[in-house]
Amino acid sequence: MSEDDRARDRRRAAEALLLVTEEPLVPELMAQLLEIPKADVEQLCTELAAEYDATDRGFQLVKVAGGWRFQTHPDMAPYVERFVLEGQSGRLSNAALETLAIVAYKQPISRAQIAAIRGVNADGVMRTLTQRGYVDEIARDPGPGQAVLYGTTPSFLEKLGLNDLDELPALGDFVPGADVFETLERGLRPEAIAEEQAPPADEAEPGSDDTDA
Amino acid sequence: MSEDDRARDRRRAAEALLLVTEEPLVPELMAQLLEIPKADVEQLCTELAAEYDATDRGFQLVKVAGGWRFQTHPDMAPYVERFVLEGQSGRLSNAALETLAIVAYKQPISRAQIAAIRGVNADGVMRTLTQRGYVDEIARDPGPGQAVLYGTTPSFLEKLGLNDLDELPALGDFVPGADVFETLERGLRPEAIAEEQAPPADEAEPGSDDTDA
Amino acid sequence: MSVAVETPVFQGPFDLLLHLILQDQVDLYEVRLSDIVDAYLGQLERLESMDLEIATEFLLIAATLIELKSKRLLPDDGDVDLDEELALWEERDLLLSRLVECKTFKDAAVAMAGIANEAGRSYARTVGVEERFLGLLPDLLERTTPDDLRSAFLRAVAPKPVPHVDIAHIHQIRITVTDAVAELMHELPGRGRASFAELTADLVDRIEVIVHFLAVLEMYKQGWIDIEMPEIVGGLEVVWLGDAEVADEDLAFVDAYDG
Repeated sequence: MSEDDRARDRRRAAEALLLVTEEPLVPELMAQLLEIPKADVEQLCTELAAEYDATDRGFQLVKVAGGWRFQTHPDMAPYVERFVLEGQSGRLSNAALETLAIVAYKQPISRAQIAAIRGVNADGVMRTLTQRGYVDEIARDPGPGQAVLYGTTPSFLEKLGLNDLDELPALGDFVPGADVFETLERGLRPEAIAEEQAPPADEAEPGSDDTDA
Repeated sequence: MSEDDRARDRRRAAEALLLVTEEPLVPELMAQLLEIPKADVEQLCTELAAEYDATDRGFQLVKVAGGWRFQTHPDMAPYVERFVLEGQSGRLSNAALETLAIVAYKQPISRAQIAAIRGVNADGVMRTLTQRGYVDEIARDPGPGQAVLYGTTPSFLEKLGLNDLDELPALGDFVPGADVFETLERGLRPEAIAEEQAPPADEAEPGSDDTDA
Repeated sequence: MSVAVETPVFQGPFDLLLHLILQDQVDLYEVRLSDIVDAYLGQLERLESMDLEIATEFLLIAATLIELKSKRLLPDDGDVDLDEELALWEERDLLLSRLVECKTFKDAAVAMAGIANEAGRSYARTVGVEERFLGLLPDLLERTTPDDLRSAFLRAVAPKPVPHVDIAHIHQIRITVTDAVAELMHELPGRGRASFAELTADLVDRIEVIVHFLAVLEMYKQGWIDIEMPEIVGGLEVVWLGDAEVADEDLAFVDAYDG
């Protein structure tokens, strides 16, 4: 068998495996099944993805949560949504999203810490997120209380279509600008009465970015 | 939009739909979703199938049971077999086990009721359990919706080493929350048959329904 | 100053504070309790299903604001304790940093929702293997015992720690502080005096009682009633002061009270 034939066979085998996997197919398993080095798996999949892209397929091969999977092309969403009914059921409430953001950026984190940031008890929301499989217990606080510490799961990455947590935008990007600081500060100052209106200063010079501690 | 663009769009939409369909996609439905005549669907799919063939893909588009679906190329069967044998964890996920337990203790039960108890859509898990032969449709809700009701199979009992459902471990004095009972009751009580009692009595029938505090 | 009570999202104390402070550019100390209550009630009517968490959040907001505002109402006796003053500033700094942190995550959540929405336009293939391979699948129940199944069931139906309290009926509450004042103005002249417990005896919802309590405070402030507490740990007695002819129009400003 020529080298070309072997390459073609590997490509075909990869396509077959990707077709039947129910979860993103991790490179380790693919490497083992195809009997090639892991690095070659990455190259093979990257090439396949590019090929589907170049030939305008209605599906894509993408790396999500550490593995490769077939998914429909976002352009085709209107057609697929008509067909797949579950589209909207996966929506999260604002409270859930905010809590999820806190967990995503501050993991590992305890419920008490989350509650301290949100200002309200987070137990109900955390339960929803756990049931949905977006967060999970990932450790125990070594301190006296041994509080359960939470983190995000691979399902969370899948939900966001991300391969890795690194792909989340930096938290520093969201730290409010000086204008917001000032408005907030003024709002909390008893003697600051209406005499002075907040000038809507223009776009945020990023304030201090030390809130991602 | 040129005729070519429209044709390309239809092809892409067809690929997207075929990628996510669980059952072979019947031409009638495809025609409706793509807004083209049924005859065009057949032509489109035939062309697509030929294209995959010509480009040596590891998957095929085939017509099965009156509908079209993607499946792995027969040449790639050895790889898929190894994937099935080596790739799976060999253990039910927690979500699947919980769903199976709900069916076991509360049968006959509809998907909607299961989803209401678990708080998440149970369709994917139910499909797995059905495929594995652990649960099956056992009846229809006599109410207006005619919902399919599920129960466990003889093979399930066998796997667990039980002769009869009576041998399931007693739930003891555990009393499920009132919300669970309400869910079950509401689901099984389409206005028409208000008398209908919930699932076959089990040891857990609560003495008190006052657990919602 | 008019505060828009239209709060598109009502998510908790910081949310509300942020909203009022940022969007309406309102001094926290001028936030009117009646607006909070009205916004809350309005929100309840809009929500399709209520969450106990939101209800508790409201109580927390109300309590916080009442505390802040009551501090402000207390007579200023001139000699301010420096420690107290410092503590107050510290408290403010703390609140400020929490507001900033809260806003940071709120914005991060919005960005995340955008990412999730974009990702939601793609649907993963989860069809699995074809039937001809199913026979090869290992038996997933091999290591599962009947007791595992029992535990799984108990786990699945365990009363959810968020108590499922049916508060659907709150949707029907349409009472505002003004309504409550109007009601009490109708009720009290005939009675002369009544305990707060009596006045609220037929109210079903705690929130209605809260609204009535706010109404009593308002009426006290307006000088229409007196409030007595015969026993230290007893209930409140509300005494009508008899200046009976307060026309309905006069009530229009009640909602705008800045107490």
